[in-house]
Formats: sequence, C-alpha cells, structure tokens
Amino acid sequence: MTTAGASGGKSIGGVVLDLAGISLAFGGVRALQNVSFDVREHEIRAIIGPNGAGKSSMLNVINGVYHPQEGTVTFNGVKRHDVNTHEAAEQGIARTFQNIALFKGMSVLDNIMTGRNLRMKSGLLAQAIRIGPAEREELQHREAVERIIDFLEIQAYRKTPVGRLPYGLQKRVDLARALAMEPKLLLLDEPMAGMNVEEKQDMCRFILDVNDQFGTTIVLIEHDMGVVMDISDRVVVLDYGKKIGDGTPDEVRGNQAVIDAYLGVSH
Amino acid sequence: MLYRENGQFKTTYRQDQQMLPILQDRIFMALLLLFVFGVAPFIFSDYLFLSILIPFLVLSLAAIGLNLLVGYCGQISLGHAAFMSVGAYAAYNLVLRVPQLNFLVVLILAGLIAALVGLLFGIPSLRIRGLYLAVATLAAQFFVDWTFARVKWFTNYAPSGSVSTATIDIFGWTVDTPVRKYLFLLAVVTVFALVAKNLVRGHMGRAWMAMRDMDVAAEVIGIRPVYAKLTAFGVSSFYVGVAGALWGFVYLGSWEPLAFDINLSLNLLFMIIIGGMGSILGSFFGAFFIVALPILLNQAPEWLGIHLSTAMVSNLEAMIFGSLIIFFLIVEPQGLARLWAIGKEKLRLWPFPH
Amino acid sequence: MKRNRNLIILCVFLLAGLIMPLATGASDPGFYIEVLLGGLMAGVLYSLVALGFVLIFKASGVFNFAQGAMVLFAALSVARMAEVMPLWLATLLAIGIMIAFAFIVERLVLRPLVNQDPVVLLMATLGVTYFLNGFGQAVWGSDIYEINLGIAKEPVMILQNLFQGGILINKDDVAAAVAAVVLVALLALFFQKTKTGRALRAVADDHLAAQSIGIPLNRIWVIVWSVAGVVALVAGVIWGAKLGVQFSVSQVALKALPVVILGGFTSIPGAILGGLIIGVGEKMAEVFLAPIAVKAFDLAGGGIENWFAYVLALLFLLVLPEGLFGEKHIDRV
Amino acid sequence: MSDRSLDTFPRLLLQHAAVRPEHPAIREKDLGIWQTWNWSQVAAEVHALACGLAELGFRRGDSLAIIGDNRPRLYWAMTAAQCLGGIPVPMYQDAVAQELEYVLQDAGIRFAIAEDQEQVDKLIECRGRSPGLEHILYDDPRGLRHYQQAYIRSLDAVQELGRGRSAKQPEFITAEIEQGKAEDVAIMLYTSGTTGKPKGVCITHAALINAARGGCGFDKLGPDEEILSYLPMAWVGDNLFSYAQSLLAGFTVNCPESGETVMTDMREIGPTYYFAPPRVFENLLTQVMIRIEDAGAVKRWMFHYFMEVARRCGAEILDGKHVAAGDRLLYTLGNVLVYGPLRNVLGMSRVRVAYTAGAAIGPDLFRFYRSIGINLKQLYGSTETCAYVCLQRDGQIKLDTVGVPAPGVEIKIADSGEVLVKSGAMFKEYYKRPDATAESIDAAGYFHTGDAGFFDADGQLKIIDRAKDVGKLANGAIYAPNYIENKLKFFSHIKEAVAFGHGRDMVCAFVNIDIGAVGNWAERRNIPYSGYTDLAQKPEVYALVRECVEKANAELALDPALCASQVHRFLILHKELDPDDDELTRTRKVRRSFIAEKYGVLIDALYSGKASQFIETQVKFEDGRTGKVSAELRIEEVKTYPPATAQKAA
Repeated sequence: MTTAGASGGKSIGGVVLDLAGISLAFGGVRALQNVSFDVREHEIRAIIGPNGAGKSSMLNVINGVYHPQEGTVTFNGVKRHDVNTHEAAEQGIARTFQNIALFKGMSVLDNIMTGRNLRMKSGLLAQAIRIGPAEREELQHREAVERIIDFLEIQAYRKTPVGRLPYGLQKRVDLARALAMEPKLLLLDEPMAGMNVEEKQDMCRFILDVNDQFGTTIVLIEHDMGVVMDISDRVVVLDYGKKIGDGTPDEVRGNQAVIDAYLGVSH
Repeated sequence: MLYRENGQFKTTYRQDQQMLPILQDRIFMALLLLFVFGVAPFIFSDYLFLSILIPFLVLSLAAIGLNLLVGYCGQISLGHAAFMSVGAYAAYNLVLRVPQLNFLVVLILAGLIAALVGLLFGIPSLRIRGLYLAVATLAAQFFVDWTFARVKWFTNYAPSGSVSTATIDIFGWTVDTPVRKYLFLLAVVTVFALVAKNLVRGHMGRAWMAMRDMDVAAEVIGIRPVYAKLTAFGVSSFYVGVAGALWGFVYLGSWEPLAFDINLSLNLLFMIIIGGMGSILGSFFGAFFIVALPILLNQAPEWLGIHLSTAMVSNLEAMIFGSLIIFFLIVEPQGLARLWAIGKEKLRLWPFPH
Repeated sequence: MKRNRNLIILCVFLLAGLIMPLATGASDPGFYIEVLLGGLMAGVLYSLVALGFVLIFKASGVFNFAQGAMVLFAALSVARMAEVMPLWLATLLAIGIMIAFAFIVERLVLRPLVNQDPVVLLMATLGVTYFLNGFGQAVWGSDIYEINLGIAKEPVMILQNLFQGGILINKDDVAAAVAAVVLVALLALFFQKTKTGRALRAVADDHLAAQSIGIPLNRIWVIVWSVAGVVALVAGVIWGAKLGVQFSVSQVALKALPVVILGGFTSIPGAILGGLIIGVGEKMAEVFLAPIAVKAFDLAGGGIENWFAYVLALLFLLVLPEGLFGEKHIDRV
Repeated sequence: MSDRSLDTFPRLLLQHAAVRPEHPAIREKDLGIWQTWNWSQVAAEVHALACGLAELGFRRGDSLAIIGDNRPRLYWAMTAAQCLGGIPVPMYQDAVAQELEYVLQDAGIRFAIAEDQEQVDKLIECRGRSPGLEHILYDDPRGLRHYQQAYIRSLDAVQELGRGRSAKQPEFITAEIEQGKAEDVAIMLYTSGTTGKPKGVCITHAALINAARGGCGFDKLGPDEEILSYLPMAWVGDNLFSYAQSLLAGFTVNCPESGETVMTDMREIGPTYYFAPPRVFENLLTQVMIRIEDAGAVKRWMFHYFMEVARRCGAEILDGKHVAAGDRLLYTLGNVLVYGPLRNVLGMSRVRVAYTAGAAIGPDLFRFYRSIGINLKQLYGSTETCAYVCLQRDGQIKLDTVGVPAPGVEIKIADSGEVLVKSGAMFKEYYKRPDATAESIDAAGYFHTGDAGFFDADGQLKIIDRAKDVGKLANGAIYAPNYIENKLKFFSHIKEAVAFGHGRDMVCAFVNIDIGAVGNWAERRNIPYSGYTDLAQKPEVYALVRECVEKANAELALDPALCASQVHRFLILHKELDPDDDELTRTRKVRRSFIAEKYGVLIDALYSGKASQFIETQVKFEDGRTGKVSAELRIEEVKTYPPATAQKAA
C-alpha cells in the first residue's frame, strides 16, 4: 500500500538554508556556540535537544528575532545580514509558536488572512473605497485562505473567534496562518507540545502533507522523540548550545554523544 | 427572535464578506438610514439637534478616529484632542487664507494636516509602547495646546486668542440652520464611518489588529510595524482632524484657546472604553453616551423635583463617568458594542441561550 | 554599551542646559541661583508625586494616573477638616481616609483587574481620577481653601555677601523641603528595616516569587496604596500651604509623568532625581528660554513650562527608554 | 408528462439544460461558499465525465461503483454511467473493505469512483482479491499525489480525457444517450438484508422516474425546491429525493461541507424539502430540550407555555382544521416568540414538505414537529419499491399510519396480513438472483414486502410489524408484538417491552423501566431506591407504568383490528434485558423466543392469574463475572377498553 510519507518518493534538493558557525550570547550567557548545519530543499529537518539546549534560540536566529554575534546565515544562496523578522518573512520564512501566538481578538478566518498580508498590495485609498481592486484582491486571497482551511480541516470554525477554540485547534490555526504565507521555509516550534495522542497524529499528518503537497521545507523543534524520528529526514542535536549530532534519524539514534546527552551523563 | 437566516446562503465570497451579511441587518440599516436622513429632520426640535445630535455626530467621528488607533491598533493615546485642534485651526486658517476653497476640500486638507502632525507624534510609537506611549501622546497634547495658544499667526493675531468661523457654504448650500448642520454632519459621518469600516475589514485593518493582539507574531508573519503603526496614527489623526474642523466650524462656531484640552482627549478615550474598543458601532454608542449623560444628569433631578447646583452636577458627572469606566473595564472591556453584539447573538439564537 | 553612551550624552546635554545661562552671561549669578532654588522647590513636589507613582508601579504594575487626584483629595480633606479641628488631628484623619481609599481601590479596582494589560490598568486609574475628583469636590467643595502650617510666609534674604542683592528664599519652602527629605528618609527606613518593607521590595522584584514565599499580594497592594496616599497627602499639604488647595493641584500629576519617564518607572532615587531635573529644567526654560522664543517667534507669552517637561521626557524615551535608573526589558518570543 | 423523450435520466438532464440552463442544479459548500453549478454546467460536466469513462473503456452494461459522501461529482458520475448505458452502484461510505469486496465481485465491477484517499485505499485493498476492478477514479486528490498505480486516476483527468474525446466526436454522447431505454437498469442498490448476503436490487429508469414523478406530483414539487443531501448515496431514499426527483423536477440539490457542518449548512440553505430518519429528528429534539434548559427562567417558562399551546392546537392548525379563536391567537403569538425562531435554529424555516421513514417514529416526536408548523409526514417504501408505496397527504396526517397508497401504486393485504405491492415503480430483479426475485415477486406481479399491516377506516395503511413476527390470538384476532412493544417504548419511562400473545387468549407483557427517566422521577418524589431491581418493584413505579400501559391500551382500542391486542397483565422485570445475557441482539432488538424460554415461569405466572412470582436469574456482569439476581415480581392487571367506548371517544 502506498501512502505519502517521509520516504514517499519526494526529491530532496539543494541547500536552501545554511547556518555556519553561529554563536549567540545574551549578556554573559552563551545560548549557541559555533553551531553549523544546513537545511535542504523539501526536507523535514528536526532540531532536538534537552531543555535549554538552544533550540528555540536557533529558530529565532533563523527568522531574525535574534542576531547572532558570530557566524553567517545563508538563505536561498544569499548571505544574510541581521534581517528583521518581517524581512525574514518577506524572504519566505514562516513560523509557528511554541505558546500559540494567535491574534486573540480576531476570527479564525481573519487570523489566517493576516498570513496573506505580505501579498496584499492594494493601497489605503483603494481599501477605503473597497469597491474595485481592493475587494477583488481581498476575495482572491480569501479563496487561497479557504484552501488552507480545507487542507487543515477547520471548516467548521472559520468564523469562530480563535480564543474560543480548544488548544489543539488553535495550534492548527497557528499552522494555517503560517501556511497562508506560502513560505519557502517553515519553522515549527514544538508543533505538538501539549497535545494528546490523537491530536499529535493529526498534526503529524498535516506536517507531512504540507511537506508533500506544497513541497515546503520544514525545520521543526519537537520534544516527542517518536514523532521526530518518524517524520524528519535529518535531525540536528543540540546540547548546551553546541551541536552534538547531525544526520538521519537512524544515525542520530546511534550517536553516543546524543545518547549521553539524553541520559544525562555529566560533562 | 427576529432573525430568519434559513436560505441566506452565500454563493460568492463577495456575498460572504459583505458588511452586513444578514438580510435582517440590512433591512434594519436601511430603515435606520431612511429615518435619520428622511424623517428625523422633520420631526426633531432644534434643541435636540443643537445640544445632542450635532455634538454626538462630531464626537462619533472623533471617537471612530481614536478607536482606529487605540481599539484596532492597540496604541494608546491620551492626547487626541490635540489632533482635533490641529484640524480645527488648519481649517480656520485655510478658510481664512484661501477663501475660494470649497469647504469639503478644506475638510480633507485639515484632516491631512492633522494626519501629518499625528504621524510626527506617532514616530515614538515605533520605539516605545504602552505606558510610555501614553506619555508621548500627552506631550503632543501639551505642545499643541501651547502652540495654538501662543503662536499668534494661527489665531490670526486675535487679541484674546479666540477665533470665530464663517458660515459654511457647499456649492451654494449654506449650512446655517440646525437641521442643515445636522444633515451635513450626518452625511460626512456616514461616509467616514463606511470608510472606516472598509479599512478595518481590509488587510490594513487586519495588520492593525495583529499589532494590537500580538505584535511579535505580527512581525513574524511579515507585517511591518512601522507601516502598521504609522498608518494607524495617520488615519486616526486624519479622522480626528476632520472631526476637529467640524467641531470648530459646525458645533462651536467660535472657540477659545484650550477648547481642545486634555479633558476632551480623556473624554474621547472614555467614549471608546464605554462604547467599545475595536468597534466602529461602539464609537457611536460611546459618543452618544458621553453627550447624553450630562444632559440627563441636568434634567433628571429636575424631573424628580430635586435641585442640584451646576458644580454638583458636574461633580456627579465625573463620579459617574469614573465609575462607569472602571465598571466597563472590569465587566465588559469591549463596552456597549459588545453588549449590543451579545443582544444580537441572543436574538439570532432565540429562544436558546447559546 | 549603547545605553551608557546615551546616558552620558544626555547628562552632558542637561548640564550644558543648566550652565548655559550662566556661561553666556544671560543672568547674574544671584538671580540664577534664585531661579535654580525655585526650580528645586517645584522639583521637590514633583518628586513627591512621582514617588507615589513609582511605589504603586513597583508593587502592582499600575501606572497610577490618579496620583494627582489623590493629592487633591488628601489636601482637600486636610484643609476642610482643619477648619473645624486642629491641623494635626485633621492630618491624622486624612491619613485614615487615604488608607480607607487604598482598601476600596484594592477591592473594587485592582483585584478584579489583576493580570490585565498595563494600559487597561492605566485607563482604570483614569476612571479613579474622575471619580475621586468628582467625589472630593462633591464632599469638600470646589473653592480654593487655605492650609495654614503656622510658618510665616516671609522671604528671607541670604548670602547677601556672596552675590549682589543676595538671594531671596521663602521660609515655608525651606520647611517643605525639609518635610520632603524627612518623608523620603522615613520611607527609606521603612523599606530597608521593616518586614513589610522588605516584602514590598520582594513583590517589586518578582510577583510570582513573592507570592510563592507567602506574601499576600492583596495586602501588599493595600499597604502600597496607603503609603502612596500618605505621600500624596504630604505633597498636597505642602502644595496647598503654598498656593492654596484647588482643583489645579490635581494637575500636578500630569507633571509627574515625565518625571517617572526620566527617572525610570521603578526607581525611587530616579523619581527624586527626575523630579528635581524637571523642576529645575522647566523653571530655567521658562525664565531664560521663553523670552528668547517669544521674541523670535512673536509669541503671545511664554508658558514653555507647560510642555517642556514632556518634550524632555520624549527625548529621553527616544534615546534612553528605560530612564535614568530603570530596568531593561527583553521581549521573548 | 408521458413524454417519450424524457424516459431516462440522461434525457431529463438534457431537457433541464435546454429549458432552464441558468437554474441552479447542485450546490456544494466548498472553500467556505456554496459553489453552484447550473443545469447547463452540470450537463457539460456529465458529458465530459461520460466521454472520459467511455475513453477508458466503460461499456454499455458495465457497473460503476461509487463510494463517498454526497458530492456533486459523484452524482454526476451516476448520470455519466447512465449516459453510457452503464449501471451506477453507490455504496455506503463507511463500509469496510470486505463489504466492498463482496459487492465488487457480485456485480462484476470494473470501474470504481472514490471520493478521497480513504476510499481509494479501501479499493486498493479490495483489488488484491478482486482483480476484476480495472480502474479506480477519485474526486479529491489530497494525499494521492504519490499513488503511482496506472489504474488510479483523478476525475479531473478523466474529464479532460472526455473533453478530448467529445471534441473529436461531438455526436458520440448524443448517440449513446439515444440508445438508452426506459427499461434499462438505471441503478443497482445493495440491500443490507437481515439474512444472508446483500442482494443487488436492479431498478430501471422507468421505475425510478415513475416513483419520482408520482412523488413530485403528490407534493407539487417544482424546480424551486431546495434539498440538503446528506444521507448516504447508497440508500434508496437519497436516490429518489436527491437524484431522481431533482432530475425530474429540476430542483436544486445541496451538498454539505462536511459531516461536522451539516447542522450549520442546513441552517444556511434552509431546505424546502427535507428528509430524515426518525433518529435525526429525535436527536434534534433532544438537543432542543437540553439547550432550552440552559435558558433563563422566563424564557424557559415562555418556551414550555407555548409548546403546550402548540401541542393543543399546532397540528390542527397545520392541517387546516377548525381551532378556537383564542388558541389561534396564542398560536400566532407563539409563532413569533417560539416556533418561528425554533424552526430557524433547526434550519427548517422554509421546509414545505418533510418526510420521515425507515422506522417507527414516536407520536410525541412526530407531533412536536408538526405542532411547531413543520409539515412532517411519513412515507412507506423500501429499496425494492423505490421508497414509493404510501405517502401521507397534506392535511390528512395520522400519527400511526404511513398514509394512502401513492399514485399508481396498488396495495393488497394478504391473508397473513402481509402487505403486497404492485406499481410501476418497482425493482426489476435481484441481480443474478432469480430465486430470490421469484420468491419476492409473485406470479400476479405483487411484491411481498415482508411487512404486516392493514388499512384503517380512512383508507390509510398502518404498518404494524414484520410479517414473520405477526401471530394470531386464540380468538383469531391479529397479534403484532412489535407494534405493541413500540407503543409501550414510546413512553419515556419504558425502556424495553416484550409482549406475548400468540395462540393465547390475551396479551401480556414484560416491561423494563428506563432507569434514567424513572430514577429521576423517583428522586423528584423522594422515593428512595437502591438499584434497578428495587426501583422496579416499587408500587409507585408500577402505578406509573400501569398508567402508560393503559394509555397504550386506549390507543389500541381505537383500532378495531388491534383492539384485542390490549395488554391485560404486565410485570416489570427484575433486571434490564441485556445483549450480554443474549436477551437482546447487539442492535438492541428483543429476542422474543429466547426470552420466552428463559422466563417461562414468569409467562406462566402472567397467564395463570397469580399476583406475584419469585424469580432468580443468572446475570453476567461487565467484568465477566456472573452473579444472581432474584426478586418476588409483582404482576398487575391493567384496565382494558371495549372497542365501543373507544369509538365514542374518537
């Protein structure tokens, strides 16, 4: 039986994101030390590591929340220099948040629509009048958003204020909003944190489907080892801000440094 | 209870995204417009126009303006009366110095000038937020107050510093009687409210709300904070500037320095807190409330046969406003508009509670 | 790094402004010192009001717009009660009233709004301001009332041998300054030496931590608001004794806002220093800068002091957002 | 309307495309809005699909399996197959692979259309053992991108193929449609069949069109009706209402967005023509009752007050009968305050005709909907009769009949009580099962429904039981245990009932109380009890149940044919009948003979006139342990009514 999966016949391309020698410190605390790894097109790349290993910092470096003191970030072949988060977004990097960061005062539909903002060009006056180009643009993007709603199976909630949704669905809306950007690179910060088994399965399916259907390159942080090993193509392991392993799930599983880090062998 | 929504299905996104998607709401709105434009001018008294409806309409417009900034974009301002005064003085000077301009053009230009000043004072919002921004907007309030009180050019060297306006004339239609003033304001406010509604339904409105709800996430999905915040400041000050010009020309006619002081700013804020932050409709509710309450407080004791001094009435007014602000912040932070929405929802679900 | 650089630049700027009138010879030293002292006097009052702000902000995260209204209310209470009883008794009763007020605010405003956005709390204190102003004037009346501290209001000439014409100084101003210093010293003692004071500091440092070691937050709020009420009372009495108790007293709160911006929201020394800087700054600006501006721009009078503090604060916000002594906040994603 | 040219569904489609090309034919809530296709668009889509199928080798007489939710393209696939002289075989979307496999093999299916990945996966699984399945076509491509098998294609691709074909051969499809005959099999529906393997019921165009035409005429259905199609496509009702009648009358079919959103979609569409099994109506009513309990006291009072008014006169007003002016006024007020809003919330504001069928509907339930102004009616039919035997006529609604014979239907009651049907809307045969066909259609052309029933005085058919369960009392009167049991079970306090009477001189019954409802009732009256057994034997409970039985008796007495079936004596069982103890089937049907055997001593006691009887029974607990329950069961007499008084009362 053929199903779409991590190994399901997709072609992993060249390097889209290359992180070389990244070091990041806050005051005296060194969050990342000389970390290098790359992400290839269409792959699902996981970053794992114990708490405080610097995983979230890494994600924040990639989408421009933090600017590393040392090292270079090369995205799409262009060496990047201290971009803002919205510039990163303009370059095609989207992300979801560990603690859902939805716009609480807006409906599911409007939340996802914000993901299209980058692509909406009509000016102030056009929007003020609305009839004409602004409305056409609005409707056209509405359709794109509806496709994502359909994709993530949240049709029943599109007009619901996000605050009223249960946690698992909020996570799905968070993903939907990121997808609405049609990103080249999607960063997922613990997409399955706090979910029950069934919700996790759904989320896994969505992540694989996104990767498969849209060809989106995905970098994800996740604590659930089973999930990580199941869905990712390659895994990078951080511990105390340093890279201690990198490779396919099988390689990483066998890596002694990784085993030590997880079993808590003292350094 | 009155809603019958079966069969009101939408076959296009345009139908689905229209301003009032429910037929009964559209009927209600049509009837309301018919009444305020077609019936009210014939049946209401001049007193009602002058003391309630005219100030109500202008303040509604100002409240919409403030609401765009505070309620939709989440940027606090304690100094919005300053932009009203910029609009008022700009209009005064435009009419004075370029008399051939149509008043509608004057109104727009006054709004644009206010928007420019608003943008200038909005710049700090790019670096600071919340409480700090409140202080920055107070700076606008005091600086602008001072400017119009002291710089003689703005008041055309009037010795007392007070200015008075000429009667408005639009394509030969003079806005002189209370009814005409009312109709003129009603038309302006209707158009501006519609535009505001369009803006908040568009991607700009969503960008504002995103900044308000979670600015970090907004930036991550590509919303430029500079653009979102400054447009909010600009559009907001534009509205308030237009409202200021109308306040001066249509309601006051002539005004002293400090007619647009911090108390007016705070009153505008109260309007949107009581009326409903993040709601165009709420701006109307809040403005009506603020206009009507003092009148009620003046009249009600008389009806009950109690005589209160003017000072006591204004003290009572302050106490009631103060208590209501706290009450609404605690009980219904989204104000009267939210109560309205709940009422409507109840009617839609009638007889069920949810 | 950047912060320090900005701090130094600002200090240089302030100092330059301070000595400019002297350096350019725009003023003779005696008059200059009189202006300086006058500014310091006003600054002391600003500091007191700002102190109330900072206390409340530190302990409850509330930006208390009502501090000015509290000053007016306390002053009105003392002034009107002193008409029928000795001043000390009126003051004691007024302190009681301010403590009761703290209880009511905690119960009706703070508790229901706990964990709300700071801006919401600010707006709530706007409500408190309106209520308190209305209530105070409804109960105590809205005229101008005297507070007689029994100190003669006659100016004293000092340092005659140092400057030509000497320096005129008011006795009651000196008394006010002394009172303010004593109050600050008492507060410092309270915070350093008493258990409650230490608890307050714990709360200011970390709400959760404080709660976890068993300090009831609600009681802390009441205490802090009471202390702020007492500070307001002192400020109100000093102010009222000088200029009479009237509605405009409540507007002093508007001056205290730039002060806390300058000093930092959470710093008591910052509040004191900021108050003095603003007090001196706006006096200097009004006396030495305004005439120049009036001449240059053909203004209808000076009045720079109405906005000077704010523009100064705005300047600080842009280059030194956390103020002179404030803490830096980092946003975490 | 006996136009020769409109005797197959493809011809009906062409007719609508010509007569009302712009009229909406089908809508689907997709991507947030009701995507709409008018008749000419549907004709074009069907055309492309048919040509595509032909291009893939679909031939006259081939069967086309269709599995999935109600989707426009699946409906179009039915017409497309019919264009080519093929036979669509819709299947239940929740069927497991083995069930599909049986049908695939039985019908010799080469082509299957699946809605989505889930169904495709099932078909792929089947294909391993049914290699006859040559093509799998799917509607929704989600997740199917990597399915490399050559035999899997998207319907898009098939339609594309078809458009190519029709460009080359524009007259091809017209010629194919021309070849179709009314006597061709239009559709094959597999009946679940209570015994044995499912049988394929072959229905001709003529039969289905006759049924549709009869129904449309009966209820005056025109092209402006709206129907929500949410019931399985494999079920004959959906075929009749959403397919045949829509194609005949030209009205609009609406497909909901997903299973989760049916209620919302229903509210949006507001169908004018609606069908649901009693279960759905019952769930809706339960929801209404639960939600109203959350309302404030005033609203609750208002609701109950006006529901009482409706109970008094609502159904009569709907039937156009005379009602006192006061009640009529109250009802009008109630319509504004309660019934109207309620219909709106239920999505039934616009319902002109609603039907229920498939199982007996409780009288309270039925009356509820009618009393709030929804024209709910019952019909009677089966797959073999195209769900078209009896219909209730507007204004002549009875709670316990299924109406009068539909136009063109001839009904005969056999001596055994079995209902025999003959009409132009009957199935042709069971596919490849001449034996079964011969068994159910007799030489005179009557179809044996297997149901027992009789006509009442107004000529309305009353279905009382399965024919095989019907017996005779000692005096020769007909005895229908299910009918009696159902009557008892409609009371909320009675959960199960088992009636006895075949070959005896009177009817007696066992009763299980509903522990939830009766427990609640007891608590409100402060009657303490320790458990089911204890509660069941309380005299107050017996009184309560006796009252129910007497009410049932009164109703039975109204009917001359069933008057003799009144329950004379009953007892409340000491334990709940339980599938674990083999007393019920897994679908909770009573196993009457097993129970009769197990509780023989109780039956003897019932008929011997004893006032009580001791019984001890082994029970299996949920954890598998066994235990004993024993009690001294009271037996009570019930008042019965002579037919004469009942007649007077009626």
